[in-house]
Amino acid sequence: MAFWDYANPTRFLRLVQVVLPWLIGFCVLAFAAGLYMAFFTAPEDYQQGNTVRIMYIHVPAAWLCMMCYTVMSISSIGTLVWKHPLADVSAKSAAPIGAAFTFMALVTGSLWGKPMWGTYWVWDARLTSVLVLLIMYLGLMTLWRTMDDPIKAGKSAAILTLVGALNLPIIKFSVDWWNTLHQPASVVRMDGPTIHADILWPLLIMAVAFTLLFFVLHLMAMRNEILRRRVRALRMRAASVSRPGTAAATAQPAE
Amino acid sequence: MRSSHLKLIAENLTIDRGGRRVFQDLSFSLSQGSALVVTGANGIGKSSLLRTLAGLVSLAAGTIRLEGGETDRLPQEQAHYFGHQDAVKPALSVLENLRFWQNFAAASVCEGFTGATLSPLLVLDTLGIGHTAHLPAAYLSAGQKRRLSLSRLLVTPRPVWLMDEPTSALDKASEQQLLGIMNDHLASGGLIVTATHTELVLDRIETLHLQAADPAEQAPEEALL
Amino acid sequence: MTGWAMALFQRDLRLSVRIGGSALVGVLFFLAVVTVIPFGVGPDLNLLARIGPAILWIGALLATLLGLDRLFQADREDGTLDLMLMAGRPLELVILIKCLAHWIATGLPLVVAAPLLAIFLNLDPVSMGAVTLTLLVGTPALTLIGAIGASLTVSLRRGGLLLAVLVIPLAIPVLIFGVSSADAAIHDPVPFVTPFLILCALTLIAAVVGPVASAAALRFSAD
Amino acid sequence: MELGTHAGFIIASYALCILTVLVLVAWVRIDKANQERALKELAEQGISRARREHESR
Repeated sequence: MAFWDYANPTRFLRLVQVVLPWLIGFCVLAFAAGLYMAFFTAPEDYQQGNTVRIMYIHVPAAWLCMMCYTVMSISSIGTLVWKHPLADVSAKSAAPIGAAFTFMALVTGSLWGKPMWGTYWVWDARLTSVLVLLIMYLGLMTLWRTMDDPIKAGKSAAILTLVGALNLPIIKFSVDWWNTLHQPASVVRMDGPTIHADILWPLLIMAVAFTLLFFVLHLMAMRNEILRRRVRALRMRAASVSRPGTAAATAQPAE
Repeated sequence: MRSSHLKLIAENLTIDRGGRRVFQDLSFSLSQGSALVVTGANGIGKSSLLRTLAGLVSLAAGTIRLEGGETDRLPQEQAHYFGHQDAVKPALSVLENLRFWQNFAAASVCEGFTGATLSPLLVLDTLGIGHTAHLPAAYLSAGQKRRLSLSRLLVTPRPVWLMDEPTSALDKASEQQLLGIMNDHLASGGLIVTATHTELVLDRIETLHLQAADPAEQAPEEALL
Repeated sequence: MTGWAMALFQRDLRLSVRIGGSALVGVLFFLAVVTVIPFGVGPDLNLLARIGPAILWIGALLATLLGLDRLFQADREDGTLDLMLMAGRPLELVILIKCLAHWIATGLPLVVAAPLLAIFLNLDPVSMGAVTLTLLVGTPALTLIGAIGASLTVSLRRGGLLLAVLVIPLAIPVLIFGVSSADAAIHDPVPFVTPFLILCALTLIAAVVGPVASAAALRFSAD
Repeated sequence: MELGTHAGFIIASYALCILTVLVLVAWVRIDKANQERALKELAEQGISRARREHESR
């Protein structure tokens, strides 16, 4: 039952107030450690040289754009099955953050690719899938924006999110298939066959840092969304002329 | 008095629309052969109530059930909704429009309700638009479209009629005819819930007056989130 | 087919034939897209033959998306959709039938027109047949996936563009396997059957996911 | 430290990431300020949820 208690918006806001400073602290620490290791302790790749350092932001960003979609999918189930308003708030505020991380993954991927492939963009299976994911994020955000009623918009977006979640593996599979058909053999794969511990540790710490960053931003965005809905409800109350009715049935038997 | 098998029961209905509470804890029960006339000021939620009974607006709380109705069907699937929109396709002929609804909407017959399936042509004749049967519905006037929409209620028997401002766009004579049809429906054991501004002369009327609540009691926590 | 389903199917088919000749507009749009491509890539017949299946598929995708926004909107505007929700028929089936009628009215003409347009693109008879066959199997999936977008945007006045944006990512797998199997029939060493069967599977998946998701969306839209 | 021949790409990726994060943070903060201002304005008009909350808790 504890979960449901925190799912109450007011209590949730209080919880955010308590948790947020800690999260921010850990996040900063993780970034400090991760960045230090990424630049000073991690070795150069024998093949890619220093460009391998882009991996320490590219891979966590790519991991987060998947995790963010997972969070949105779970929230969407919450919206549709339990009809809880906080689930909807969570899904809505995760979308822009997810889009931003997806954008990061794409940009770093293409900046990493330029020295490797000699071009900023290749229609590599993974980059292509991430691009499709970005379009889906942006589409979802647009859907939310175009509907005035947040409850209705939330339900529509939840359905689309879940259809997208079903479709993402299919898209990934098709893009992989398509890629093997058309792929030139010379493309350098981004991940080496085995990852050395000196590379793995900074990567893991950066992944943790990014994950913490996501939760910090997500909680803050959720808080904003709750406030926004309060403002909306209060404005509506300010504008409403008619008050909600409590109806009394007065039966007047005719005949 | 007829033995009352059918009973439409609404308990503690609460509706939120667009983040605003329309009404809360509304309860009533309506027995067979009677009409419930919903009155109240504009915007108070009469249409919302009818759309809720029609299953088109989701309930924030409460239940609606049709006692004595078919158990494997939802209450709204045993009801006709006669709202502001006529659901008439101008590209189809009048008869095609009506035949579609007769075939598409599931009839609902239950004990004590003796509404019959009437033939489309007969119904159109009764409502005075029989001569238009083979014309595209685009040629109908607003009143004729309204009557075509009304005929939908007669070709598929369903015990509950939900009628939102049924007399709008109808002239005096048609209004009388409409009242006759509504009384026939009640006599055959049906139920009617109607929202209206004008006085309707029906056989057994109960009224439900929707009234604004004390502002202090309105809009609970959940609605504000 | 039971009576109600047949009634719905006939009604939808009649409506799309009688209103504006949506089939004709779709085919014209398809023709226009295919005509425009050579102006973009140049009249090199070899190049056109190579990318021909892709052009036809993209043309069909765009033409399908074009007509989808009215799939439920017309019914919502005149109150028909409300009554359909109350009709006591399974909404998923209702949507499936509406999609079928819509596909026959707008998708099938595209399939029929495809061999003709393939001539412009210098496709040989084998690839012509292959493209037409893949379109026949694949375009229903586009309609069914599009139904999700159509029901999500049903309450929006100008939902057409948004619908396309929402639907295109979901339609990518269909496009990939449609074009792949058409290509496979022509030159690639991959057997035709493999991607073609996957395309069939995608259509079947769409026939389940599409109606279920859009039924959920339509139920909420009545609110 | 030495970043080698591709220093520009590495710096550009990190810079763009930092920029994106900064934009996100700015968005969150500005949004919060906006909503809180709106709530305050409403409270000044005498429309707030504070009263009821005290009653219910």
